[in-house]
Amino acid sequence: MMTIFDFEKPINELESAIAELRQLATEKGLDRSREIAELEAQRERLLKQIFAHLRPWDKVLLARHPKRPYALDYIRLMCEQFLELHGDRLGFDDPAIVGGLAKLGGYKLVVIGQQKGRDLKERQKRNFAMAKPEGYRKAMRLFRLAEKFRLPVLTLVDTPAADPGVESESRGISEAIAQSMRTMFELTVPTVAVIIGEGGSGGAIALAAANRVLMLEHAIYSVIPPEGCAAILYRDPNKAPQAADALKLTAESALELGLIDLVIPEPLGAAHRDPQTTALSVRSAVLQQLDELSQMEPDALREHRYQRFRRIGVYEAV
Amino acid sequence: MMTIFDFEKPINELESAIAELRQLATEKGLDRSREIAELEAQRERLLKQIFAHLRPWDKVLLARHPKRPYALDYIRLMCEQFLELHGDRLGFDDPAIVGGLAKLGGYKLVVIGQQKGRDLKERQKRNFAMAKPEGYRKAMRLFRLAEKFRLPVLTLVDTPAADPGVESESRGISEAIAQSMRTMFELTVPTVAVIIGEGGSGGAIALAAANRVLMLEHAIYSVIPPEGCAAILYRDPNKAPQAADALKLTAESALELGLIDLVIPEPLGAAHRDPQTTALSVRSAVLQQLDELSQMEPDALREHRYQRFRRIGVYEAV
Amino acid sequence: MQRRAAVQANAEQWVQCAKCKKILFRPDFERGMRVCPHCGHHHRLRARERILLTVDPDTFRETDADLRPADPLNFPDYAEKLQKGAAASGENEAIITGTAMLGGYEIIIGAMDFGFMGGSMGSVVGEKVARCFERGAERRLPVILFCASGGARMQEGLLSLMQMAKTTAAVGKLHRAGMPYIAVFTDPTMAGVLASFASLADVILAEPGAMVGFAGQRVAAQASVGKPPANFQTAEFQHEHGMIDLIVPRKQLRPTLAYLLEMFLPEEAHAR
Amino acid sequence: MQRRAAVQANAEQWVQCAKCKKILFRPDFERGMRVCPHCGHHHRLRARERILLTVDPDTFRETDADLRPADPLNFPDYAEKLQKGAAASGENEAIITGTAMLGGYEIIIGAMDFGFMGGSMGSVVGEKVARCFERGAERRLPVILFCASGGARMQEGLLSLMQMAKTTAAVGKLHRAGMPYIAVFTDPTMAGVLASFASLADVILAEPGAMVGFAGQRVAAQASVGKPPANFQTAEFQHEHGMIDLIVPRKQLRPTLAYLLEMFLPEEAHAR
Ligand SMILES: [Zn+2]
Ligand SMILES: [Zn+2]
Repeated sequence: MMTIFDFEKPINELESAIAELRQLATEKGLDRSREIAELEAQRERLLKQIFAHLRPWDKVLLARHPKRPYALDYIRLMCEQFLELHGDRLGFDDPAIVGGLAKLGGYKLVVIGQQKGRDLKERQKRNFAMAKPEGYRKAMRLFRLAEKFRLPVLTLVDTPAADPGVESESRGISEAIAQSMRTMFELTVPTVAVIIGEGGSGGAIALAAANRVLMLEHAIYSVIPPEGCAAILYRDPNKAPQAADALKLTAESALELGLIDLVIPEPLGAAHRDPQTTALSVRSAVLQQLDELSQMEPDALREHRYQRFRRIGVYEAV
Repeated sequence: MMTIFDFEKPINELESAIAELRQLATEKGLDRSREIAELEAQRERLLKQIFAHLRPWDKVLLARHPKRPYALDYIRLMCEQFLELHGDRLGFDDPAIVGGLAKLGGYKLVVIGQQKGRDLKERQKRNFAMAKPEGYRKAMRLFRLAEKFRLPVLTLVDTPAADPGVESESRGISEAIAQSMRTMFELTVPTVAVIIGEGGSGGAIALAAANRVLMLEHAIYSVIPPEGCAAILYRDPNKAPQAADALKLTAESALELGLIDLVIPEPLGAAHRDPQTTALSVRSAVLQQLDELSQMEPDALREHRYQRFRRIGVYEAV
Repeated sequence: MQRRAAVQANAEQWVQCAKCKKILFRPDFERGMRVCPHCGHHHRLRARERILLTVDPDTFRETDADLRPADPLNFPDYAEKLQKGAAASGENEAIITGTAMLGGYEIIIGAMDFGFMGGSMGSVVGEKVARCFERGAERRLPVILFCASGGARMQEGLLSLMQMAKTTAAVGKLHRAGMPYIAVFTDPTMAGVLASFASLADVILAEPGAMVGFAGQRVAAQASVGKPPANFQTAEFQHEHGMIDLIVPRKQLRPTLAYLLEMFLPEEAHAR
Repeated sequence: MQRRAAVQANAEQWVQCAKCKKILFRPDFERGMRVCPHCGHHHRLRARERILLTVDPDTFRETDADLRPADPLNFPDYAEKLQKGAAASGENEAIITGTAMLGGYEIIIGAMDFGFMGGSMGSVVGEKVARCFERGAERRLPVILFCASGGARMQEGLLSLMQMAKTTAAVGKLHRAGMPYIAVFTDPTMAGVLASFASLADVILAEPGAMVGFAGQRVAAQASVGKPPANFQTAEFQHEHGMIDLIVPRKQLRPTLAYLLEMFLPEEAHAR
């Protein structure tokens, strides 16, 4: 499946033309390097032009892009080693959340991510990264493992929302989200969260109560999906683009509001055009956070995390 | 439903005769007090005679007697006040285990019991006191509540076994039993367990990892049901009485082996002939344990409990 | 003028039950704490009414009444909605907090008001809730919160979502201080509030028939195979599923809360 | 005499896979750690073989080999069963414990032997397991246990049941010392062992196809509505249900254990 968004169309056309020329050159042994270079320069200009003027709604589409790297892609590209662990020890193992023990730079850590599926089958298996209670309870088990063995925690957030179905409700999805945050707040090891794609409301913040919260440049983070917001605000889900504007759900806005600590730049054309480079950027950003946080004492880490969230809120006192 | 065991038959016949005489006396206004007194004396002699020579298998039948008081009966008869709390906070509430906040003597405490059903409907609802994982997880939640608020814990054990079904297996019945014991061992408040009826293997010890373990005189406590043991040992479940002998499952044997701390005597004719008196005996035994344990420091209580179980085992060193 | 007031007074003497539609005499209805004597339906209470019905007479002292919502995102229609909410509820925000006595125990108490923008949690609600827990931890007082909320307040965007984390963190402070936290779920307790501080109480009570759930009913049904059960997302459903300790009729709430305080607090905590 | 030995040697050169029934050349079979090259079936290993296949060469030092079972209940046929178990397994009890190195890390290791009375846990097994955890806590060493057991040992009555509590308590000691505990479920890991120390490991690995469950299959089926799934009470079933971290083929066990030790232990713990 290929999904080409409106604003990506001209770029994709150029990319097709370049690919054709390259193939032609290889097949016929002709030198088309000048034409190729020209088209590539054109592509570069076009990308810059388009990506300089992305609206929030474009970011929503990019964050949901079916070719965007997912949690396990980042883990594979960033970590030297990774061993996935399974199960909430309460009867379930939720494939929408993956977690395990990884080596990253000089660090040994617990990595937990929300995992979307690439093809239809995997997408269904992963429930579109909409975690059930057992997903958060698996995460909690791994948080406690991290605490016991003094391992820093990295979470990779990418979910449209927590699973809202009857089954999840019956097993306490709300409680699971709340307990997951609570467990993160109790940790005395360094914790870093990276919003890599969709930071979808409660389902996202359940894994993002960290000492440092980073966002990829084209990721989004929102209290409600723009479609849902539009349905309430304009009684019209098609007005999601306007809602996306109103919600201030981009990394830029979140940084301005002081709600995240760092925006990790993506390669020109967004993460899916160059997962490798993106992963390296995430890696070095995470390592820098870990270097800083590792200087802090266990109790100070917990208090730092408390204060980080405690001060959030805008109100007046009369 | 009336269940009269072989050894109870002559007593029950006498009791019927006494009741008939009483009714006759009331209806016709005749004085039958001498005959009644004589029959009652006879009943008393017979009870003494029979109950002086109970075999282990008789105790099994008494422990399972359908008129035997159950956990909620004891709670009602023993406690000044009781508020039942519900749920494991993980999606389930198991009626086979009840628990809540009670006042007993001068104490405020958490009481947890395995609850059988009196009639068919309640028996099914309570699953014959065979707890599922969620039952033990509810107990664990209440253990943690007790720890937080420094409340002593009383458990009333009465189960043929933990639920062995597919559903329980799929939600981790083994893990739940192990974690329940583990949680009890972590507590730093006084804990007292009373085996009030059937102490059925893992399902029982899951709630009996306490500082003091008491048993009612006619309760049983066994690693395997005698029927199961007979099936293995004699390839014949009907030889359960022999197996009951071999297993040493009576309160007397458990005390001799040093595995329990106290046998609480039952009224002549067993608990079901006088629940009120039995409950008062349990009450005063429990209060005495609490008085003693309350003298100990929190850490000492945990270590005392550890050592209590640590020393159990009979082996040789060559 | 006088005549018009009389007519109004007359009309206001009668009220219709929202469930069984029976006509009730308002003074009786109010005396019965807005529980329908016919069908038992628990009608919603104003936050302030709730507190006054719960605490010992004349003991409630409001705290943080000076906090007012801002409009940090300049969100469409938010300013207007705030005004309407204030007019409808008579309050400045969706929660009232303070200190009071209950059964002779000093407590921190908060009650949410569904009439103010659906009891939604924005920065002010988050701040007031967090302060309740912090104050409880500092002063070693128990916290009792009556929840009534549709969830996070969309109009404050990500700031609202963050209040879930902020209030959750604050629960941890109270917990480490060893102080009790009791939540009462009233109609409705949903979404961002249920998925944060509300679900983390030591003991959770709920009023009969209260809506309690994560997503909206429509979303839940769409996301599920098969039909939701008839009592889906009610307090009764959540109770069956182990998420609520007890369903307590309004009349028994006060004695139940008093018993819990007595169980969890040392004797010294009781006022002489 | 010589001739007879030769015939025996010949017969012993071949072995039949318990699952696919193919005939296998014994030296290959042993080199392949008793995993059938055709169907992948993991045949049971003796406790001592297991340890030697797992730890760094020549590093295993057995502990508590002097403990011997008693017959405290004078239980019918127990003495005889103990003799048979010893003959069948070549061991004195159903578990072997000791210290060793694994991937350069000093560890406490134990392995149960199903050949000795079905790997059942009586006083000696309970004592040796508890000592593993206590020793790990004291000496600050990780504990690795290979489970293989039908459950508690009926022949020691209530004393056996108490070993569940005793070993569970000892896990707590190791946990509070911050030391890792890794369990490996091998065929079979059942009942009283699964419902005590086995399920409490920080990380739980299992061999493919191992039977893992609480009650016997027959009991479970009787107690249930509907038919158990085809893989009921296998390692794979428990993995699906979140009770086992990873199913690890025998060949990959050693590197997986070494990686876990590296992750959980400080660098100083690695032998130079
Ligand atoms: Zn009504
Ligand atoms: Zn084979």
